[in-house]
Amino acid sequence: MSVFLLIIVLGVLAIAGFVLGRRRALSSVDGNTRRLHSLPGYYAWHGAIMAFLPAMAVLTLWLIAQPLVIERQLADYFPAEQFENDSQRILLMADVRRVAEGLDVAVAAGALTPQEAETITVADGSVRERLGAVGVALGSEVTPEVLDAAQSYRALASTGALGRAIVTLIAALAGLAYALRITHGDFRARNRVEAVILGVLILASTIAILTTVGIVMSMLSETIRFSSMYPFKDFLFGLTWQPSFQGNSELGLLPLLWGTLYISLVAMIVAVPTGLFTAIYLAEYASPRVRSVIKPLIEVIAGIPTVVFGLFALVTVGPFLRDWFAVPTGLGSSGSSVMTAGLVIGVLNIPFISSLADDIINAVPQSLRDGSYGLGATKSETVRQVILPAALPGIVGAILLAASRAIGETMIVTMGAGAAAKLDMNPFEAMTTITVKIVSQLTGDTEFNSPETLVAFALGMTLFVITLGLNIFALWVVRKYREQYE
Amino acid sequence: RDNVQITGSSTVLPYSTIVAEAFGENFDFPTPVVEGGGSGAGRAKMCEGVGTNTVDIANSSSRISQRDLDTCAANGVTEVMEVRFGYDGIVFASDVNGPEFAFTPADLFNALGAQVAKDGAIVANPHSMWSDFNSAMPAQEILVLSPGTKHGTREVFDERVIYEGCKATGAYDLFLAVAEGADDKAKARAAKGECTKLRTDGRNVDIDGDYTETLARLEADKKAIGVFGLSFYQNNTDKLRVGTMNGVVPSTESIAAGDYPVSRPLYFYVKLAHLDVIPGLQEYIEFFVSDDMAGPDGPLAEYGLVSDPELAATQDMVANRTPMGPLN
Amino acid sequence: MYDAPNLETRVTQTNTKITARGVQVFYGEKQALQDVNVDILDNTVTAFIGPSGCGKSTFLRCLNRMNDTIASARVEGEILLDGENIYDKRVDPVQLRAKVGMVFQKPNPFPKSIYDNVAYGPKIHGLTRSKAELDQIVEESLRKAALWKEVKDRLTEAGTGLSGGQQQRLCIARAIATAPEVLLMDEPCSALDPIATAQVEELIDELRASFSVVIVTHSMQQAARVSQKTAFFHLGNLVEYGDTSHIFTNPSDPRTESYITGRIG
Amino acid sequence: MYDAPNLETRVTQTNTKITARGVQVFYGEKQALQDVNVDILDNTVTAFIGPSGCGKSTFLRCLNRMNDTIASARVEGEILLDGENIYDKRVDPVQLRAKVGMVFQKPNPFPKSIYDNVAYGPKIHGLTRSKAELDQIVEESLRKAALWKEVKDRLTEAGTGLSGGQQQRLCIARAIATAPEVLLMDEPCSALDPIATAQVEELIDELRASFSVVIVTHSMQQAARVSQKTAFFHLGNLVEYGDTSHIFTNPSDPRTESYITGRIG
Amino acid sequence: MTDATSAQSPAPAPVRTSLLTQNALMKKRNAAEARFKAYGVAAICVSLSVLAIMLWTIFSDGVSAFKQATLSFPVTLDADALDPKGNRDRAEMMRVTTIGYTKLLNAQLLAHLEARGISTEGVTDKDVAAFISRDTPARVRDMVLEQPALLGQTIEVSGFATGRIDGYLKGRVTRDTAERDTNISVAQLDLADRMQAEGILTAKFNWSFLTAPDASDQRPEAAGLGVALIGSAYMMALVVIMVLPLGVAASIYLEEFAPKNRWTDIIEVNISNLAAVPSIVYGILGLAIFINFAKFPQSSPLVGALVLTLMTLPTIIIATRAAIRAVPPSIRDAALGVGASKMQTVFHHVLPLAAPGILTGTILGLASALGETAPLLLIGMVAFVANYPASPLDGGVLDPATALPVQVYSWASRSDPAFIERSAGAIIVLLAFLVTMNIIAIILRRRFERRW
Ligand SMILES: Nc1ncnc2c1ncn2[C@@H]1O[C@H](COP(=O)(O)OP(=O)(O)OP(=O)(O)O)[C@@H](O)[C@H]1O
Ligand SMILES: Nc1ncnc2c1ncn2[C@@H]1O[C@H](COP(=O)(O)OP(=O)(O)OP(=O)(O)O)[C@@H](O)[C@H]1O
Ligand SMILES: [Mg+2]
Ligand SMILES: [Mg+2]
Ligand SMILES: O=P([O-])([O-])[O-]
Repeated sequence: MSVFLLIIVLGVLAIAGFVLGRRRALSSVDGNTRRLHSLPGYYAWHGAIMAFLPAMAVLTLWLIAQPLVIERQLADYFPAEQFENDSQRILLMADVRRVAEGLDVAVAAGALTPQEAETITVADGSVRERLGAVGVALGSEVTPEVLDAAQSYRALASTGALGRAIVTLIAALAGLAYALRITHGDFRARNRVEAVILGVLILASTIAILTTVGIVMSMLSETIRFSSMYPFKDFLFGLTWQPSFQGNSELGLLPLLWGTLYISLVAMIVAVPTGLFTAIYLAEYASPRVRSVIKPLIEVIAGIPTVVFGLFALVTVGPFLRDWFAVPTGLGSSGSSVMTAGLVIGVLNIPFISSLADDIINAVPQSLRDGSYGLGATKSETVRQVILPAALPGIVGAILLAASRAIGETMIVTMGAGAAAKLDMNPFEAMTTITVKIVSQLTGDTEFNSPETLVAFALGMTLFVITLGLNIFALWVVRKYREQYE
Repeated sequence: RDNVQITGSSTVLPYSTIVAEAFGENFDFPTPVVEGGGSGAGRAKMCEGVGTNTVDIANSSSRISQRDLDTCAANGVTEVMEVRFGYDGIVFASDVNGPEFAFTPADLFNALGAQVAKDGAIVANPHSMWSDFNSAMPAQEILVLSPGTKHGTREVFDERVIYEGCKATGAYDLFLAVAEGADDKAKARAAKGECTKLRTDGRNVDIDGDYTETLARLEADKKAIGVFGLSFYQNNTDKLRVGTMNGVVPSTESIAAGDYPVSRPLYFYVKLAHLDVIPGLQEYIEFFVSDDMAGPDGPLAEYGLVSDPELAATQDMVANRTPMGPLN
Repeated sequence: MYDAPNLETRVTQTNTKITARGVQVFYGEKQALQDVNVDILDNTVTAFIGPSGCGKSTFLRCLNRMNDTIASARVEGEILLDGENIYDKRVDPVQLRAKVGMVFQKPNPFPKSIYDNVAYGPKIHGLTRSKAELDQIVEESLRKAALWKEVKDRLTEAGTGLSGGQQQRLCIARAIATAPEVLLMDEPCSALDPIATAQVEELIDELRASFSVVIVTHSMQQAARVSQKTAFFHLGNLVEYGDTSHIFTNPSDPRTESYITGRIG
Repeated sequence: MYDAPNLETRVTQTNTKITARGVQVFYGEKQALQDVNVDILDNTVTAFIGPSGCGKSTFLRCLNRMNDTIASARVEGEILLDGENIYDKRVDPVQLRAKVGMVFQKPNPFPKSIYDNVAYGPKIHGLTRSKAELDQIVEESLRKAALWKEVKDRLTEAGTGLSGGQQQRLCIARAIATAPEVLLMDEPCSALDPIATAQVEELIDELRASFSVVIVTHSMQQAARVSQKTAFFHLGNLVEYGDTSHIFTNPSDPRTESYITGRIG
Repeated sequence: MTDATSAQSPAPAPVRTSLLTQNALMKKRNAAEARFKAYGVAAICVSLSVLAIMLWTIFSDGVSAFKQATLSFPVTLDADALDPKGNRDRAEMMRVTTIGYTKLLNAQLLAHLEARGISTEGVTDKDVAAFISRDTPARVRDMVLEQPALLGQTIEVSGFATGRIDGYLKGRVTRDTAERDTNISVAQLDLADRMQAEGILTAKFNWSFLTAPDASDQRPEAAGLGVALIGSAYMMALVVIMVLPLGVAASIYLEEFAPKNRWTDIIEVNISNLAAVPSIVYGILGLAIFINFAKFPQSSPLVGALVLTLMTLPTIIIATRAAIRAVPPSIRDAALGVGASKMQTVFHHVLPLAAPGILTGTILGLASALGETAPLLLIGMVAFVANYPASPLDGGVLDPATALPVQVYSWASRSDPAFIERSAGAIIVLLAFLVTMNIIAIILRRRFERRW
């Protein structure tokens, strides 16, 4: 039975559990729901969960364990020293699995009869070619050991599949039977179901952790590789960023970091007041109709692709700032600048602050506003002194989100601020950010195994650590100043 | 998987899509999927291994390196075919309403080098006008939009223009004189490194994006000189005025004839292990290098590809599935 | 301790402070108040009594335009404060509310420290020039609201962490700290024990010397004890308004009488 | 209408329903209750009296573990319901709260319709099998809480749009709709007029027939009227507990006496 | 006995002032109020005017993408040329490539012009042929292969005109630019005028812009958003299905159930930090996990959706947590007090009240997911894909596809200016897609919004 089919069967059993659990609970109290500990629906769900979850767990375990067990069994086909070596074993097993799967495909496609697949040997002509004909790519010609191992693998796998189906079904039926046995009026079905839901909730929140682990893992090894090619100290404290094709690049982080912080700062100076004032106006001053029109409109800004904003920065904002501010004040003549990118990113981030903050402000209970108005406070005083402090944690969250987007923005910076890595105080100078360089180093033309490319991972890691620090700081601020209403 | 998957250079991308599209129309195979993303990234993807969840072809605007080949081999990609199918010209162009420019490598080096030779000494680049160092050039402020350091184009730009210009102005010799290094080779390398350092005072702007960005920047700042691919220029002749290099106007003909110096070969790399596995792969590469496509009158040439004079040899190689030998 | 109704009318001055003429209030379609006419005097405590849901709070909220904050509420008619129509376009509700303070039915302390809760009003009205002065106002207000003893050691703790009755007194302290001319109190003693109630009543009496106080209460005794004028509301109507002594001893409307004697609710 | 204290003890059965032993409650560092020992009887109305801030609500919230929801609150000691420790690890607070219902000091209706407010409890406890049954429970509960007449035409309107006293009665209706075994009422009549109060008191008396009721009140008369047992709290201590008639006529602790006669607060 | 007695009598009654006059402080406060409100209006004006500018630019650049110049002329399908063997065998007919069809069409157009008496003065035959899109021969070829019976007949062929002629009809190409443009001549434009006058060349609404797949650099006129629309629709549907339950579940756990300790602090900081991870890094992650480890196919909407889900998750979690936190505790007390379990309290009361915030997070998160290109770069979705993915039931989510922003991005970087127009057109479609997607959320959000 294929895994897919097995899961469908489990689904059917779960439905059975649902119906039977409910029926059993009701009959145990002669239909008098008041005598049930929990609502009948909970008994139903309990039945479904018990039929499905344990069996699913068994299935998952089996799916993980089976390859390991089979691998152990195949040790005889290969020389011990080859098999002991981890990386060689992995390659060998990959080969074996590919050939075995190839044989399966060939049988399914009718290119081989099942008997042929079991008995075929290298002597019967190129296995690679025959499998290639049915669309299975093999890197090289199949060796006799691999072929034998693959055939043995197939045999073991089919036995395994049978065992898997039997064990899983037994688990499902046992779960179902258990659920029905313990189902009676006093059984705390709700607590059980809620415990499962809680488990699901916990699982969901570990996704975030797993994502982080994934990100760190996928960048760490390359970062380490980078540090073996380029002194990490020079990377962290270097003042010049000048990669080149000939090698001997200078890959100093600081100019990029400075650009990142500077541009984000400008962006936040634009986005935070604008976003907050927008939110305040919408939540406190605007009529519901105005609000229900303007809020979605502003949210459209968040959906405009950043390329468009990038072009806007490049074609409109850049020259405008250059001709009206930079040149008259003698601050430079660069069309692309920190200011340009910062302004445009700021605008792009307005909806993130305005919409989220608006919701939070709206959630502050009316009684607090009444309390303040009743004392003769103006709306603005109420907002500043009562509502904003009460809404602080949410607002900080919104600001952090906007800041995060500013730090992570690529397109606008490339077009608006240029690609020049520079350490400069002048906001009308072209600069660039870490994110831009991550993208450009990753997608360029140089070979992958060079420090010029790998530095992208080191940049990613460093950015990760830096933003972590910023976030810890923000959490501390919120803890210190939050005001919990009611 | 029943479609061919191609990834790699954004320079080769348009050629690749033109071929893929025609291939899809004229054959019963599905149209290949072609990705951009850069030559280096493309080769890295190709070298990830063999199997249907890896790509079949990597486009590249520069030649593969031994290091990449080693990675390939380590991942089981032992047989790779290198197909050179033409050349890409690189042109220098300014706003169509601006003055004419006639460049030499020396001019560009004088305009862009971080340090240049002046009166027999190395000085930090003092030039702010093109006419500062060459009175034949327009009295216009220097501003060059050069390709970003991660682009293949930059390498050609460095090698064929800046480095040549560095030699021509005598700056190279001056650099060599003060260069540090264990032996002559190291010294030469150091001097070359000095040559290709470009000024960072804003007169040289690296463009990390594509040619459209360069064009948009040029329209935002009309005094700029942009570096473009020949095909891009040919599609935008109404906005750009191309400069000559050593007196030669860039065109497919002048590049094919070897008169215009700034060009580079374009390649794609085929994973031979996939040839009989992925339906249509063999047909696709044969179609690509056929005269109907890559020939001098084919659509690729029409789009701006400089056809490879040795195309016939390439066609043979593709038909024979000759893997590439070790790099020399 | 349960005094008999205080019949002595200690009204020292009988200037009309607030005049309501033909006040009608609608919540959406529903009419909550019908044609209320009343004169609230200066230096007087006026009690609003009536069964739950009859419109006492609604009318109270009209007097300082707190109904403006309820989207569905609509007020018609005229309310004059010192002869000026408070629903006039030119009137700034903020200034109005500074003059007409309010203690709400449900205690609603700000999620700030106890000190900041009380200091909030004086600060925004610029009543003090120094921190010391502010401290003094805060202490005095808390004392008057009979809360000082309980909170003097925890002024920096959150006002929301107080008990129900403490919160109510905090809100009273907060309201008197701004020294309004009229103080509207919606059941200020509902969560208070008898002693605290007595203290607040004493406070109200004291405030009367300079201000006008309107108090909503369900306790007939309290109305009798503290007020000089009483208004009886019933089903959105102001049924009867007059001297407290008169209303409690000799109501002219049969509904008033039945309410006072406990027959309608 | 103001009955004299009802001294007749109508206790029909004197099983202990709730036993508290050595209960101490801390809010963070601050101790709010010290060593409270009390037995609350079945089929009895127990009144908690005491000055504002003395810990009545705090103790009440211990009885159905509502203190669990306050992060800073920590409860020590033992509380037994029908002989089972409710702070036992194995006890499900949800089940406990279904048995021990609560009316909070500040009315907190759900921002849902009036009907849904009342129907919520019966729904989650599966008390009804049909919509008609549910309708009946809702109507009955609202009737008992003396709110039916006022809201019967607006059951689908939001519970938050009611007047203060109506909200309070709505919360009472909500609590009795789930038919708890013990009902904890924190000042249920504070915002009610005398008639509504009387109705609620009648309800309490009715409930006593089958349940145990604990009521916090500031009105000595109310305590005397409705309760059979009274507990007097002062500064976090349970000072005295005994028959209502006894406490009000012959308190043994001097503090109780001073409170009842209005001398300490 | 009381506090009150110990206090002095209240401050002397202040001078009674009229409500209609304002004292200095009040004036100042009202000025501050007016200023504050003005800031709000100004802030909104800034946002709205930026939006207006952006929309105006997008629309003025892009609406023309929905129109397309079309050439219609009769074509006699020469059986000898198109089926040299004459046996109507498909395999044999396939040997005539589009190049053969191109020649045929070119000749027939010239013949038609002559027949209609339209002068081709100053224009070479090749220049006339340049009017016909390279897409037309391919279509005619497909038609013939499907219905060999057409051979020998004369049919009316209606196909795209090439990009520059199209541009001329829309005003993008003018005689001015044509003079400098090596790809088109003024004489060709004159011919276009004549053909337009004769009705051979017309501008029509361009449905194929929405339905056709992408086309190569040489035929901007044929490029459409079909594959990208399907790809985006698949991805967004999957993202919504995955990210909403995940995000809300995680937020509920963290906000309502998780013990407040160092560990949950770490998770909280970590989630905010994930929001700051550049989107391309999610691409790296997706490549490593979903393609290299889990062996999902390249360029597939499923992988795209998984990556975008991970990328959007922090936004949703942050918004949801903030919204949950804003629900007053008294509501929870009320529910717990009638014997609801914590789970019931959360699902029956807290979540509905937090719904507006959750929906806002969803709107913002999906908006950025919909417009994101960088992470798709690394998983192979920034590509040229000319075949439609299958329906979801046939595993279409595993077929290669692109997405709307990818099309915007890749068209914007092509050399033919006609693609720039298409790129702007694609942005319009993307925005329309976004608005459609948001409308549901916005309506729901309005339904849940209330104050208490
Ligand atoms: N959440 C809290 N955090 C800190 N302290 C609290 C909290 N809740 C109550 N307290 C304090 O605990 C003490 C007892 O409060 P409790 O609410 O039990 O009083 P009470 O007897 O109900 O008073 P009242 O009659 O005014 O409602 C008070 O001093 C109060 O300030
Ligand atoms: N926001 C509102 N929306 C709709 N109706 C309301 C609102 N507030 C009050 N009402 C209704 O208006 C009527 C009068 O309410 P009001 O609050 O003035 O009563 P009250 O006299 O203060 O009663 P209580 O003594 O119970 O506080 C009631 O029927 C009430 O349900
Ligand atoms: Mg009221
Ligand atoms: Mg209390
Ligand atoms: O994309 P390129 O590798 O050709 O620069």
